[in-house]
Amino acid sequence: MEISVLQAFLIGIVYYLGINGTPWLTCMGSTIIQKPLVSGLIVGIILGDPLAGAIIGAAINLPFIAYISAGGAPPTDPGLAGTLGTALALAAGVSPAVAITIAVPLGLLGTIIWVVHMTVDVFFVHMIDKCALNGDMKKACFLHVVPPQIIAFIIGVIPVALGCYYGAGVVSNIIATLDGTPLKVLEVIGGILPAIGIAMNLRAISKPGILLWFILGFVVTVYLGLTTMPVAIIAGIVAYLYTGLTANAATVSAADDDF
Amino acid sequence: MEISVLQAFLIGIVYYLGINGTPWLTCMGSTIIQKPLVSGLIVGIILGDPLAGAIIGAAINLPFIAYISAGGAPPTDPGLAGTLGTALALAAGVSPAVAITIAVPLGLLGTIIWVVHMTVDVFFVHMIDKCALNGDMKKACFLHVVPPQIIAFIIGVIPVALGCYYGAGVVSNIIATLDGTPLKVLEVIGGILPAIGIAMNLRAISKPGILLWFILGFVVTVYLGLTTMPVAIIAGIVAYLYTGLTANAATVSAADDDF
Amino acid sequence: MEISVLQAFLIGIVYYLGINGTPWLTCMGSTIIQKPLVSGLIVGIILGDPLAGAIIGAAINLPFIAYISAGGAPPTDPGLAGTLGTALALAAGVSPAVAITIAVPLGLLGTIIWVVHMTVDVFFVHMIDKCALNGDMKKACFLHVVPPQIIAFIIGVIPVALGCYYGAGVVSNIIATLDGTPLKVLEVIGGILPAIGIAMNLRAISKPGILLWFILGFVVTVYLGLTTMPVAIIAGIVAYLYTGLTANAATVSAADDDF
Amino acid sequence: MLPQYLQLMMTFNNKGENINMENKVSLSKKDVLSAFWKWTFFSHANYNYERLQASGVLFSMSHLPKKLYPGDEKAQKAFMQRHMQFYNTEPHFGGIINGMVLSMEEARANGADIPDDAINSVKTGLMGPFAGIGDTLWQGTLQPILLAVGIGIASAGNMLGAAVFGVTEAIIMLTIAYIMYMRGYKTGKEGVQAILSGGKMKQLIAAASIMGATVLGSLTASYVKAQSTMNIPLGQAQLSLQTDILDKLFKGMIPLGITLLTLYLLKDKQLKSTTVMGILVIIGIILGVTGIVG
Amino acid sequence: MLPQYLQLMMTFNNKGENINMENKVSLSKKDVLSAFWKWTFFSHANYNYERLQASGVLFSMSHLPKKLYPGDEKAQKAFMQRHMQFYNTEPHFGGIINGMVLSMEEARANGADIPDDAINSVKTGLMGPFAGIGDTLWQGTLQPILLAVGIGIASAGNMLGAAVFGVTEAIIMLTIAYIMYMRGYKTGKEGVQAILSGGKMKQLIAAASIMGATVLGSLTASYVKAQSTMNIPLGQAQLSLQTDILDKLFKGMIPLGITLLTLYLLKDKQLKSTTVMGILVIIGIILGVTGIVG
Amino acid sequence: MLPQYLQLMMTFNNKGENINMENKVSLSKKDVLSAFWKWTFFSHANYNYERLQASGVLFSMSHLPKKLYPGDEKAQKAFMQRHMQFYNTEPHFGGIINGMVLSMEEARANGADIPDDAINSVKTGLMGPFAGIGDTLWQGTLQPILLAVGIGIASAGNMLGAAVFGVTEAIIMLTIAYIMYMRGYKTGKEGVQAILSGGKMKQLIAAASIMGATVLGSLTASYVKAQSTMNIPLGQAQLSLQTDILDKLFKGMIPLGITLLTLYLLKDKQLKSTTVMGILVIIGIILGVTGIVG
Ligand SMILES: OC[C@H]1O[C@H](O)[C@@H](O)[C@@H](O)[C@@H]1O
Ligand SMILES: OC[C@H]1O[C@H](O)[C@@H](O)[C@@H](O)[C@@H]1O
Ligand SMILES: OC[C@H]1O[C@H](O)[C@@H](O)[C@@H](O)[C@@H]1O
Repeated sequence: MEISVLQAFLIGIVYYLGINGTPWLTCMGSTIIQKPLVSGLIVGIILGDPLAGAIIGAAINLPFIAYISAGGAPPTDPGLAGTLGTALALAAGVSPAVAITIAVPLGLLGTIIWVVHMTVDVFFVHMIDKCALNGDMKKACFLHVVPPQIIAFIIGVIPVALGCYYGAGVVSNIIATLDGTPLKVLEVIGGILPAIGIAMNLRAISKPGILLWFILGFVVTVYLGLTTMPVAIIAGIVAYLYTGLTANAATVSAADDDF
Repeated sequence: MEISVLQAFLIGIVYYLGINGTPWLTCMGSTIIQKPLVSGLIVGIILGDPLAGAIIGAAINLPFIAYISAGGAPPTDPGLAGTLGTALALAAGVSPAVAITIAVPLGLLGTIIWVVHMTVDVFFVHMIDKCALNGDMKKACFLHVVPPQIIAFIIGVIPVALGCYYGAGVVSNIIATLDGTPLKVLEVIGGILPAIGIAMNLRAISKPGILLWFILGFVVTVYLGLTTMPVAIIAGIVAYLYTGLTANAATVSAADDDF
Repeated sequence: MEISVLQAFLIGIVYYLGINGTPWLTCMGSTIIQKPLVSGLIVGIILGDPLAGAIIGAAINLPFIAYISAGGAPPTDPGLAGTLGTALALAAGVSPAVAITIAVPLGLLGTIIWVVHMTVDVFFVHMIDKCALNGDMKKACFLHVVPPQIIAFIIGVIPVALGCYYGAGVVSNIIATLDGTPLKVLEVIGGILPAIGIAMNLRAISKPGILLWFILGFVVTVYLGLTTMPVAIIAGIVAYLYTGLTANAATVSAADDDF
Repeated sequence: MLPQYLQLMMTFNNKGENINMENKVSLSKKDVLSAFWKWTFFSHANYNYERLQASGVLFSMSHLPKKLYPGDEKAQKAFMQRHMQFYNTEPHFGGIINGMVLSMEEARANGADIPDDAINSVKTGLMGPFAGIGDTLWQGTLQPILLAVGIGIASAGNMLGAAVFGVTEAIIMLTIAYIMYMRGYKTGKEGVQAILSGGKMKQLIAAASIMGATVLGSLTASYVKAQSTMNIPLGQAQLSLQTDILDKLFKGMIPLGITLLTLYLLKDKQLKSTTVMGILVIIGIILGVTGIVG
Repeated sequence: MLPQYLQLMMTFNNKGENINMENKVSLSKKDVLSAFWKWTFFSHANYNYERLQASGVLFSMSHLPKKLYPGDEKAQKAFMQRHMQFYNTEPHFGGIINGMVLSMEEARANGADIPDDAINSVKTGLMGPFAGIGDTLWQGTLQPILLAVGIGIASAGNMLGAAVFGVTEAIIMLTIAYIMYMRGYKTGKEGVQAILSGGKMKQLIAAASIMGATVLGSLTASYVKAQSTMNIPLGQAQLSLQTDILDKLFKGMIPLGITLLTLYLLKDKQLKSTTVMGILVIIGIILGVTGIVG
Repeated sequence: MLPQYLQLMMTFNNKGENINMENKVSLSKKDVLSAFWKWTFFSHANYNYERLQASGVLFSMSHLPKKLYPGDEKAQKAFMQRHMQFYNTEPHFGGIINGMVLSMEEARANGADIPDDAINSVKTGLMGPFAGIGDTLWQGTLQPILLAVGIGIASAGNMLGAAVFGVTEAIIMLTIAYIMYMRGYKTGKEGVQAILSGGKMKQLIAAASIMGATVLGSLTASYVKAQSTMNIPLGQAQLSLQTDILDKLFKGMIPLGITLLTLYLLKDKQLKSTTVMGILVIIGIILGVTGIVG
């Protein structure tokens, strides 16, 4: 089977719909399309063989069944495996089992696209900051939706469309080019950028001594190997008791002033 | 060797004495008789061959040497293995090693008897609650000792006597009948009933905010995998320091009122 | 090759220099000489074959490359392996690989010497305590340096010199004699003596209630398996917050007194 | 308002101190011994899933109300209700708590200001640790050793093996039980006086309440058991309801949830505890039959 | 001086209570629904490494400033800046927080004394827990089950598999999202009034700040990642920079260090966040190229 | 009564602040250098199980008492006793503590109100962390690397291997030691002034005491060692005294018990420390010979 330019482009759009996070029902909507079970069927429809697409998509979805994206940190991306993987498998006319072996390694390219996307969007956030200073809500709304989606569209559609059109070879070339140091550096940067968000938030709730609680939360999490849930519960209780004591003293002193 | 009705009944009583928790030196006295080392000898005496009973009882006791009953949650019950097991082994005239393989599975029936016993006794507790409301101490004492022991006697003596008289077949039938869902449900109920006791106690020491400490104790125990001992030590120290701070504030305010 | 009395004595001194902790650049200086890489070369020079010494010393040093002495608790001692080991290997004319198998077991004797040394020095500390009572600084300085070093010299030089002169046989005899109960008792005593130092320090910072924090630190360390670092951080933060609350109350009461 | 309350308590306490130890009614040696023996013989007579040794505690002190509050029926009833609380400890070592409670009741009857909380907290706070200590020392240590000796003798064909085990254990454990109980009674007596005269009563009660509640939380984790063994099949793989879902949300949420529900029914909904037990039994049946728990 | 400050706050608060709930401007049902849908549709439209869902929060409430502060440009700008803070939660379950924030903004515009801190702290303190709850229940539980069903159907050659999965998940998750958001809005509304009239506002803000900061510390451990994979070769053996050196010094020192450095640059050095981002990018390049981290 | 005490301290402190920094006696550069070298050369000269580097600390400052308290014999003696406390750190990195102590002693001699507690707590609180940092960076990191290089050279038959290792390590470590010590002295100097003028001294002393005591508790767990290796044979099985019995009762009860006993003997029984050492030696012999510990 051969894939036409139009078909390749449409499959690229299916991929974009799976990673755009908008405007159809946010990450839920998009993560439905992102699943190979769904995108496989759609790719099958585009390529004229819905049933084959559904079967191959289901097969490719199997290793991604327990996929979780938490805190914006994705393990290998099922979206690419479901679109490009299904397309290449259908084109090659292979069995579902072989389709899996073709599709899974493609996940890595998905990670690259994701990292680029989340890094570029940082600029729009800063532009929205400026809008907030000027009170320009219209522009803020525009910046929130349009430019990030154009970016997502471009970096989502192009590689997938190219991959469909030129076949598996091109894809592995892209991965090979970026792989190694460039990708690693991207990941390192992606790993430390959340520090800005956290620091800005800390600055926002900053009171004398609040940093101590921050470090406490960090040390306890790291050294006792706790997850956020028990830390949040314990912190909530301790915070309530501690502020009760402070308030206690304050009430007393407030009462004093009545004399 | 054949076991007479009287002998079977007496062996049943030996079993009862091992689980009654009273009136001979509480669980200590009864757990002495409960040990196959001891009950084996007594069963031997009843069946007319004390020495054989002692030897077989000692053998059966071996796998139970590290048996601990903590918090009323018994692992398989050595009492049944020691009485019924010794009796069946003596009757069949088998070697001590074979006696062990006969006796150990019987422990499961013991667990059932224990669960029933501890569940039924709940009713007497509620009846004693009523006595407490009316100040009727005499009846409370009666209810504490007599009815629970009648129950224990019945559910203790009967199965063991029947087992002795009709042989191993009957025992496995009883286990098979109760096993599966009925036993599981009993265990589930037994697992959640202590919540009442704990909740009643919490209600008793209830002050504003005390629930927070309760949850803290729970979370810390569960997430840090601690036992009660270190939690108690840490809680004691923290409670002392915390109330010191509260008292501090209180003293200050008390002093204020002297003006 | 034969080792003369003088050579044996000099090699003993090399060993002493590696464990004396003074006066050349404290444990750093001495631990440089203590390394088989270094002491092997020096032993080689003493025995007239520096190159062979250097090569054998380097080989013997390999298994000690990750050696850490923390809190005065040494794993097997590289010093003895480097001096006596190199000497015996050179005398026997063996290959570097064989030298390692000769040298490593010697480490145990080094542990004995270390334990004796650290135990005996306790007496000098007590003598310096007396000087502190009398304000006699001169004697305190003398006691800090001279007598401990004489001891270290004696228990360091003699066994190594004897070992070099009489060969490997004597060394294993010494180990065999001390080994077993005497060594174990020394170790037990060494294990509990730091309690004095800690207790004296606790007595020094003693305030009402301070013992609770001490026990808290102990329990937390033992039960949560923490190292000193996180305990120190957490303790620092909690102490600051806790004393903030106390001070709070105090400030309030101080303010009261202004009325 | 808390400070005012505490101050009020303090004056209240002063009154207690004045009356302090006129010892209108003191327990005789025989009273104490009788309580000890009744505890040691009958602690487990009515052992049950809901309150474990509660009625054993009451039974052991059944002669006290009449003696301590002659003619005062209300106080006698209050005494009875006070000692029907959940209680569970290792009876021999934990007897020290019973001894302390005995002396606290004595002091209270003589006018000392010891609220229910104080007594409850002493019981709750200490029962867990002493259960741990006792079980370890007795069932985990002494008993295996004595059993090993006894089994050795019996296996060799000597009928004395059982006696060696039984008699030795009985003597040792009774001695320990006696010493612990009396020590508890004595400590309690001295402690109560020291505490009252020091005026630190309030803090100690508050601290004991906090410690007690925290330990109860810890005990909930050990005593209330409801683990799901359900597996959700996923193609070849399986998803465990307990470890893959519930534990990730909040470990122990079922036991804690059930305990908090029970507290809510008892305290806020003011249901009778028999009713609550009925509800729990139904919940247990549902959880067990559906296979969610078990 | 702290007490004085708190007292000052208290009088300030009293003023708030007097004005309390004249409800000059209240949000219509349509306003709330619009915020809900904009949140649910567009939370991730501009998802990024620096502030994650920040602009999604602002976008979802883009119709509020004009409505709540008609004519008051300063307040409108403040509103916009207030909601550009770092925010990240699981959007469906975490919508309860957005709902609460909506009602707090409403109350604030009506004169209630709700400082920025209070709103910030509610968001910060709750986003982590709800991310954990939501991810576990949805992606970790519901989704695998529905996927398993759908894959089963599709593998058997039935094209409906995808639809079964997709439609069921969409319905369930939208329902959950709606309930959570509305519940949050309602709770917030009631909560705010209860809190304000109780005069406990101060303590709750302080407590939420502490909880928020602690949770942020915990989140730093999960979100800021910088592990060294460098190995120092030692003859045959190897020394891992991360586990053998850094972890022994202080676990997580690189992420914590970088976060504290970032805070220092932003707060003490007053650098613009773009500048700080540039610095972090350079640090990232250096760490990545040298291979220290990665 | 605590508040009164603190207030008293506060007036006391004010006096300190007034006298503050007249700097009657200040340490010369030579004094500081001399202390540094004596510390770096002789810290381990009398290294022992009881107080480890205690006399090394005193020795390093042996020239101070006469200089700081000329003619005041009582103060000189107090100084000597003050610095015979248990001390153990990694000497090069931990020198920063010694430097801080030097400046605190200087400030104290000039009238600053720095009680023994403050100095003790600084030493106790920091020695552990710096031992950890230092051992890891030096013995765990730098040294293996340098050794690997040196061994490589020497194995190839080049005698310079030892020199390359030794000289490089000596230069690096001396540099570090110098920088740390001087940094500590400077920080201490600035810190002390800042603290005194801020009037926060009291809280800091109290906090340092608490931190110090907690860290001492933690150190007890690492330094005081008494593990039982005894096994009680039970037929075929074995019962480990340590893991099966003692650890279940209370982990680390022997070391903690011995330490508390020692404290009791020293503080409550007022025994001389030599006597206490004798007692500990006897205990050690008994534990070791019977095989209970070892
Ligand atoms: O972890 C919370 C949240 O983080 C990001 O927003 C995404 O990864 C979501 O899928 C996830 O639910
Ligand atoms: O755990 C304390 C205690 O609990 C129950 O009462 C029984 O299992 C006893 O054997 C045990 O000592
Ligand atoms: O652990 C700190 C310190 O303890 C002792 O002084 C010695 O073992 C040193 O080598 C070590 O650096």
